[in-house]
Amino acid sequence: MLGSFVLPLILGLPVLGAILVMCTPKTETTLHRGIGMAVTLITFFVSLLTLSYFNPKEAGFQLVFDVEWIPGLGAHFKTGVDGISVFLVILTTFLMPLTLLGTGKAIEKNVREFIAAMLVLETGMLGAFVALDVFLFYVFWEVMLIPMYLLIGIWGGQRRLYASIKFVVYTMVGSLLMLVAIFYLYVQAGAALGGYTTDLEKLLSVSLPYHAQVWCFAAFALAFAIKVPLFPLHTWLPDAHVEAPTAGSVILAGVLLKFGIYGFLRYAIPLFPHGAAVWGPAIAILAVVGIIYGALVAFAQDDVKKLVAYSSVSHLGFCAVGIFAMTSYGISGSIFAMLSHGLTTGGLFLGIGFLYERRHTRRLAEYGGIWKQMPIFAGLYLIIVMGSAGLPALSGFVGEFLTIMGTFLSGDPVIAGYSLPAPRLLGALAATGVVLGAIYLLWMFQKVFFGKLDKAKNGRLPDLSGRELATFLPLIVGIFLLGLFPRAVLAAMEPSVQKFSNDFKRRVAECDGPPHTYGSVTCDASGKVIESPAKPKQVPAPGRGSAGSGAGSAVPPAGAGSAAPPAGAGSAGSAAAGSATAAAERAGTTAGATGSDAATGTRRATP
Amino acid sequence: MSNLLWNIGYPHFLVLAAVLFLIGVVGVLVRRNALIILMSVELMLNAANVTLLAFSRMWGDISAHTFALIVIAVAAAEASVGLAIVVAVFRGRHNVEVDRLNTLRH
Amino acid sequence: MEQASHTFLESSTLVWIPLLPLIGAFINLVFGRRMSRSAVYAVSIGAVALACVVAFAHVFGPLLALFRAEPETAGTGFTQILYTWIEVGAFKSQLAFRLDTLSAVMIMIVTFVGTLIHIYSTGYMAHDPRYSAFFGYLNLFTGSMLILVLAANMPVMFIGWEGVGLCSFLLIGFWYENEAFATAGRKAFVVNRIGDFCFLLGMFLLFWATKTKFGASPEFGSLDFANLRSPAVGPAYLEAFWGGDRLAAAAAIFLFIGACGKSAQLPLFVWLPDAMAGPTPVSALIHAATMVTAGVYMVCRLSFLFASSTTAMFVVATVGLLTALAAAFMAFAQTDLKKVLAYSTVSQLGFMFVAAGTGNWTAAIFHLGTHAFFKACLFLGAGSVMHAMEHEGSATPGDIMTMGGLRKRLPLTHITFLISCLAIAGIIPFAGFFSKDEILGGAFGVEPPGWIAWYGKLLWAGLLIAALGTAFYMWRLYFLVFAGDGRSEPAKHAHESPLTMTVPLIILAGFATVIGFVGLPHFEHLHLPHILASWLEPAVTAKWNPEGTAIEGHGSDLTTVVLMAIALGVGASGIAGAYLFYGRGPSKTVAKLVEGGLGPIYNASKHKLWFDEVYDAIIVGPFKVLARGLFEVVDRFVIDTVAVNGSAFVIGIFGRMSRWFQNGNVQRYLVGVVFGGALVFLVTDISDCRHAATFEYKLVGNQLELHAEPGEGVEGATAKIYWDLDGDGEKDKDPAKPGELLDKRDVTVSGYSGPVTMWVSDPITRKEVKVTKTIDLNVSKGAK
Amino acid sequence: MNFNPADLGYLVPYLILAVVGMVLVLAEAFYRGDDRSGLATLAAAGSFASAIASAILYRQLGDGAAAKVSLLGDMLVADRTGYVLAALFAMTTGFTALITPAHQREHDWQIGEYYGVMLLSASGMVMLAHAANLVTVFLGIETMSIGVYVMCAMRRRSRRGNEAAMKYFLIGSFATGFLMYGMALLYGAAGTTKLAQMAPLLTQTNNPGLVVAGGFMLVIAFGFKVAAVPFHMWAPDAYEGAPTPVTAFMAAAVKAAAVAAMIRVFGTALGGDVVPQGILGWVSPFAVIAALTITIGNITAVRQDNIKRMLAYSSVSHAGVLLVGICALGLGAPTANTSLVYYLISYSVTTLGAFAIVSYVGGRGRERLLVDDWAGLGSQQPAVALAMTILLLSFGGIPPTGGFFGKFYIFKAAMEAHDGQLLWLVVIGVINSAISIYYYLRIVTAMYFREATQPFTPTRSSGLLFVIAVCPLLVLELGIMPGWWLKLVS
Repeated sequence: MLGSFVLPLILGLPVLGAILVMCTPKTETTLHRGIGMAVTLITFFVSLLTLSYFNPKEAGFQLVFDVEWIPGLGAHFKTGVDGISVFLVILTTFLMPLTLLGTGKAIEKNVREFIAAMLVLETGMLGAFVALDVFLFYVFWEVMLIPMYLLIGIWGGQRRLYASIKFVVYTMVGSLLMLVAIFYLYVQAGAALGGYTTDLEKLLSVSLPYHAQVWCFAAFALAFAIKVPLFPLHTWLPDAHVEAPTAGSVILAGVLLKFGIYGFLRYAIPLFPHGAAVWGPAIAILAVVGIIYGALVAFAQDDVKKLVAYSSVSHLGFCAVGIFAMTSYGISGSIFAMLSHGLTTGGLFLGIGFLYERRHTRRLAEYGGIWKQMPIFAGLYLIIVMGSAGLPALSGFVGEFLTIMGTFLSGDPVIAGYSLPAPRLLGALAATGVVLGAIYLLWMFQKVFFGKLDKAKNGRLPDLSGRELATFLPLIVGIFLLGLFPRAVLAAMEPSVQKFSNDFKRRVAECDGPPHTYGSVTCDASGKVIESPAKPKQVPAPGRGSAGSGAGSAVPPAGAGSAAPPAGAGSAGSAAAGSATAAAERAGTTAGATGSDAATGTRRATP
Repeated sequence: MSNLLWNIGYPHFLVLAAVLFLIGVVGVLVRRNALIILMSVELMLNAANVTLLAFSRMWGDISAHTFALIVIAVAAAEASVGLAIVVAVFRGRHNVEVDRLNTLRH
Repeated sequence: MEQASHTFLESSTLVWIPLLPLIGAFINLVFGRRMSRSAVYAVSIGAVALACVVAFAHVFGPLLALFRAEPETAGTGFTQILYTWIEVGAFKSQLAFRLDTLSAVMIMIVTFVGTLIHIYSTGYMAHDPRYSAFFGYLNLFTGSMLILVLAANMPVMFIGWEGVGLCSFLLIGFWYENEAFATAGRKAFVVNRIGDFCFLLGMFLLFWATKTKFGASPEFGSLDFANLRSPAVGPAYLEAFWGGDRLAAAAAIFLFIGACGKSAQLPLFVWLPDAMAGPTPVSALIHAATMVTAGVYMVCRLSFLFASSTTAMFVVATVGLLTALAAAFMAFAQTDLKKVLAYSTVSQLGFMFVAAGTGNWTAAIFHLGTHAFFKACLFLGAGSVMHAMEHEGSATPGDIMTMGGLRKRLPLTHITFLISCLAIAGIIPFAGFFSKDEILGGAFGVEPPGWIAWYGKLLWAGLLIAALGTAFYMWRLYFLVFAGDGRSEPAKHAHESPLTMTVPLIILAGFATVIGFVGLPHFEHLHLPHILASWLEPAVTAKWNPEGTAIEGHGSDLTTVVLMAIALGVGASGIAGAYLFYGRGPSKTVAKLVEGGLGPIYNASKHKLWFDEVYDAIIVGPFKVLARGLFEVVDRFVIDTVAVNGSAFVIGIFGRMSRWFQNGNVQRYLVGVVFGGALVFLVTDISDCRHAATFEYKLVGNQLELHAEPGEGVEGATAKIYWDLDGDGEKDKDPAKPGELLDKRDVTVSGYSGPVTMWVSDPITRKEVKVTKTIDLNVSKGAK
Repeated sequence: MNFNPADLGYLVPYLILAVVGMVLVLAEAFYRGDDRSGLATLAAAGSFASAIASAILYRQLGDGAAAKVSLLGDMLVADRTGYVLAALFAMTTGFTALITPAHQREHDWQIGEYYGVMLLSASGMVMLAHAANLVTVFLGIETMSIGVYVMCAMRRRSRRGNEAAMKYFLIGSFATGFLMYGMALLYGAAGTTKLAQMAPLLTQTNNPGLVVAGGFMLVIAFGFKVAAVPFHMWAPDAYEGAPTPVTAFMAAAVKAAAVAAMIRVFGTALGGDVVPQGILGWVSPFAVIAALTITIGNITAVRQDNIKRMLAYSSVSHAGVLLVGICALGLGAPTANTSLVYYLISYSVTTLGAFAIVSYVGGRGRERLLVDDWAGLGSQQPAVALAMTILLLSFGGIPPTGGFFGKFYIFKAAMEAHDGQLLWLVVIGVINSAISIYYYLRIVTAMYFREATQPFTPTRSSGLLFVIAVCPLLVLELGIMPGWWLKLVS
């Protein structure tokens, strides 16, 4: 169908634009900016086609485009969107032209390279969103990295060298471990499917051994947690934000951070559901810590950009905890929160950019009383701030509301026995982010816009120019639309979200716990196996070495050889898989381990 | 005892070769003069030759003889190149003590 | 649910009531700076007035008719569903408005008082350059407030709930150039947010409890008041939740904390006194008449929920009482005109919450209404006074110590102020008398299940003291401002305010006089009409819980009369006392007392019991320190310095080490080679690489235990290990997984002797190793 | 073993190189003047001719990886791997020939024998590519090495050059000793020098001690040749001291040829694809060595300020990655062979390009070997800087470059290795690529993020620019469309 060519088209357009720009003479800066605007705008309008082709009732991938790429590897160039990714694509293409418009002439040196980098970056991001092939995803994932690194390093601030290197190395460490997990999955899947492939949908049909899932998920989670960024892994973000040029910050906050959450949704959790079940609570707790921690630390900043950067840590915490609540509210909420965060935080950074171009400082102390000087700017910025602070009827609220509610209701109904620990408490703690958000955002707003206009330099600031206004208004319209009519978006993502949680449920239930878990075997005289009841678990979990003894103690007396031992609560093979209650699933981890070396094939002694 | 001494068999050749080889290695490690080091290397190669021949005798397989001859030829070529380099170095700094060659480091 | 379904009456015009002011706000905020004053006035006043008309039309038109026809139906009234706002999974929230008898009262008060205050503001803000913004905010506020009261479900209510918070932030900080004012605005918003945080939790609890109770897709969506109220849901509130108490308790208490934030109750009242930084009309409209009463409204709106848990009711009543007392006490020593009024507002709100806490919903709304009028009147009067003082160039227009004798200078203001003071002091026949008396009576008579028997009496006694205090400090205020002679030049030459300001005063005063008669006291023998009670009856619950006993607050006629008399006496004595001390200006005796033993008490009152100081010490301060500390210690030091740069440093160390080896001496390299090579071979276990696949077996009794040694560290995982345990040369099937082969590390066979074969096969390299051993039980006893 | 003239037909690539090499050496004798670019052209032409010959023969070989022709009585074997590698070596030689004249001109060491020697040593490499017998392995290695010793010392006037040559020679010959002795021991254990027949004999040998000792010797010897830790220490010195084109040749071609020899020896003779799960016992030490090599190579490179040294250490770490592939081969990973060949291709191209740019940036009198010397290259020579960036990204293994895919494929093979035993090795490998990113980006940072101190006076020559232009494009092609290359040997 025709629609399937839209995605490759929006992937190709920016690259072509980049090549085109690089072909133009170096001095024609206006031409470069023009080309940049034109290309991004075209890309945006083309990307709107995805919405028109997109069928909101359908849960699976749509607009799928699939050609074989590396036959030797089974890698495909496969792209497609579902309810989860389609809006993120639109968000990306929507933010791009605004960013370029907002940047305006702030970038003087190497404009050509700047535009090219932005366009390549756009392709990278879009590609990572629409890739349906693990290998392809990884390639785009890395492709994103370099332009961003150059953006920070070339057009960045004072400590740009440190920040850019930190950004890259941080991200690489995570993504390379993810690569190992991809190898493992790839090879295992190759063995299981009888042929190598990196096609995501095929890989999803493979269920790795329990421990493998736990480790692979950990590897993926590290990569994504760094991108999100989750609490202890976030320190690259403030540096990157502060040093990056406005455009960089906007894209970084608006789109790049989303890949952490998106990665969890699209790859980590569906591929390794057991890993998710094991690590999920920990990640959720980290996310809640991040919500509070980010807010607190944001309050301690005296640099506006840093403050907003930490606010991102806090906001993305909502998204993360929403996902690992594994409730449809939480998941939809966190996707919605990503969209809203893209608009609001993008707006916040753009506004800071506008101020910075006028005053060339980001220190809160340098401002004050700006409202008097720039009332329009102040008013619009207040709307964005309020949207970010989650004022109802603005975009921020819906996301926060749903994610917190999802957390609050986690494990109700029980999805495959998965639930967050103390969901009410976690929900309440996450909700404190609402209060803290108001505290630091309003504090920032007051420091910048309220008070006396006592700094001489602030006396002559002009209010927003037409260009800047044109940058702000679409964002604000978007914030209002998302806030007032969120259902349009939520309904479109509902089927995919349902599918997501159903798959999670099913696949956690069907896997048979840790490896080497055996039921006991009972044979009749002819040696045919007649039945296989599960074996009660009283065996402690020894290593492989003491396997023999473990098995020995587990064997019923010879006389009762044929009499089947009573079926106990078994993670014994598929016995447990059927009844997936919270208890059994948690037990599954330990009981599985104990069962891991118990095997009894009993048969009557031949006289 | 006397058996071991007087009934010469393959083990003797092998042990001899091993000893030669060790001497060569130690020579390379401890001597400072490039020329001596070259000689020690030759010693190592010849130890290899002895081993080859011993084994070829053991297996009754002639091919190893040709191998040994080739090794000798190659060793000669190598030695000549080595000497040339030594000369070149000597031109530069009027000594061939290898432990003085340490401008390239770290 | 059933109830909701058959009483669902549509209305297609409700939305205009909140929408009109919002449109006005939009026009004023966007184009206002290019519009003339008159245009701005016209738009804003027009918007509110029109909304007022629409509101009254709705109330006295269809709703009244409905009420006449079938009163209980008026409890759910008319609903307008615009569209579905949020819908995820089982959660559904529509953007819906509902006009029932309860919200009717509110919208009338809001729009009417609002209109008056808009008009008043035209005079008051006549000289302010940012008038358009001001009126824009006022409209925005009115709109949000109307959304709040008309909301048909809690999320929509939350829109208004936070919207009014935003407006009060903007209006308190209206003169943002004064850092203190701006901070006051921020404080208001943040403290409100703390309340809203609990409001959210309350919502979640309610949704959690009720989401399964009504059908697949409830008609009104989740958290709709009608649905929450439907009998189908009732049992959910009674489920044991915390320590055996009902879920209602948890939800209600969280929601009530939200109300505390909005309605300035202990311990969240601290923002209201500072809120007086805003322009006086704002104080009148937002911080006296409407917004602060939102909490009371919400409690009455959810009466069925609160009534389901007497614990929650106990909390509500107690907090209300404490607030009433504390605020009254704090008001004594204030010397700022508006501050006094602010504390009296807090105190009066306490009264309302006591009423709500004793299930006396009518009284709560009643007092809310009367208070709206006389307190608005008082504030506007104060505004007029300060306007006059300011006009004469007073530096501290609000300082009552510099006033005095204004009754001659500002006659109209004086009269209206006097009336309102009488009203608030509860002197018959002014409005305050009836409402306050009803609260007292209700508190006296109430005996909820699970309460200590005499607790109602205690509340009553407490309220009496508060009432005494109220009368005293209000009249202290009155005497200091109007009685005696001017104590400063401005006071001597003050002039009456323009008509735009005085006319609203007069109207409000008029209402403050007569509005009380909508709720005449309840007597068994002579039946006085209590219009309000019968009007509200369908909207609020009359039972302690869905299947519980009726709420009964009325004593015998005698009691009622006695109580009335006592209340009246208390009010009068309060006034008398005030006259005694302050009849002729500031009181020497008080000054003496303060010099003497009462100093500490005076200071306690003046510094509102040091609430702000305490909060600074135990919350705000630590918060700042914590934030800073986390940033410096955790972020800067632990993560960045130690973890990140630390690892880089360690790598650097290794780099140095290898540089030491690399010292240029070729022979050191060679030595490194030899020893390095030797080391490599020592650390690598060659034998491991040489051992091929096999399996061990041992005998326990006649159990033959087989254990696979696949070699090459196959512990790893993937290698499959198949067995032939019955000597048929075939790989055995795994009984646990039908159709698959038996794939295990360890197998136990009982009493089998013969050939045992093991296959180790690697699924990836597709290589298979086969090992067969023949075991004879008799020979190999104990063999290993 | 009787001589069959028809076999020579399969050896045309080898013969071309050898003959042209000798011709060049002779030609020098009759050459006047300083300019030797004519010889360079001839050398390049000869190498490319040989490469083309390999391609043609490859096609004639017929498809199917099984296609094997044993030549000269099992001395050599003509198979796909052999021809692909032969072509690679020839191309590398050709490129080196193209980048040399400029360097000779700028740093006046115009010596004609250089080209002859280079081609002769290249012929040794081709012999290694086809080697099927310990004898040919030895001959190949020696032919190659001796040639490179000479090339290293060619720049007579430079003391550093001589020192580098000396060190390289000493250690190389030391290694030869080990190599030869190891071969002797293996011969003792197996009784034959034919690689194809050794493996089964070795597994059934009744004195495995010989096998282990022989393996030990060979591991050390080849460890030297590929500069694996702890046998790597000569590499940085030799690379730094040698003239840049020679360094390129050493890093790209010599290392690749050594790996080719390892594929033959360890892959065929010592188990690899014959004996299951490398039970001959050389895999574990190699795994440890590989881990050490990757890690120490990277960690040391982090602290280097001299770009040639930095690249030397980076090539050490790449040798580690190649060893991972060898271990995978030893543990019978199906795709190990393919992955190794692919990695060699992308690695050689990248290395050549990088060193070409190094010799381009350094002009007469100033070689600009320090990272700081490269500051501002991005603004003054954007094209070259871009090329360098691409190559560095390929080194660092960032998509979409050949380097990334090569690593990916090698590590994938390692994961396939028997029962995922090499997982830990893969983890170490990828963590190290994160470290390596750091120092590769140091160069990018210098080029783009910092301002130039003084204008660049680069070495301009058409051949050089050609290589600089081709290599990055090739690297990108390798990364984006690797399928075709994979089919070559699988």
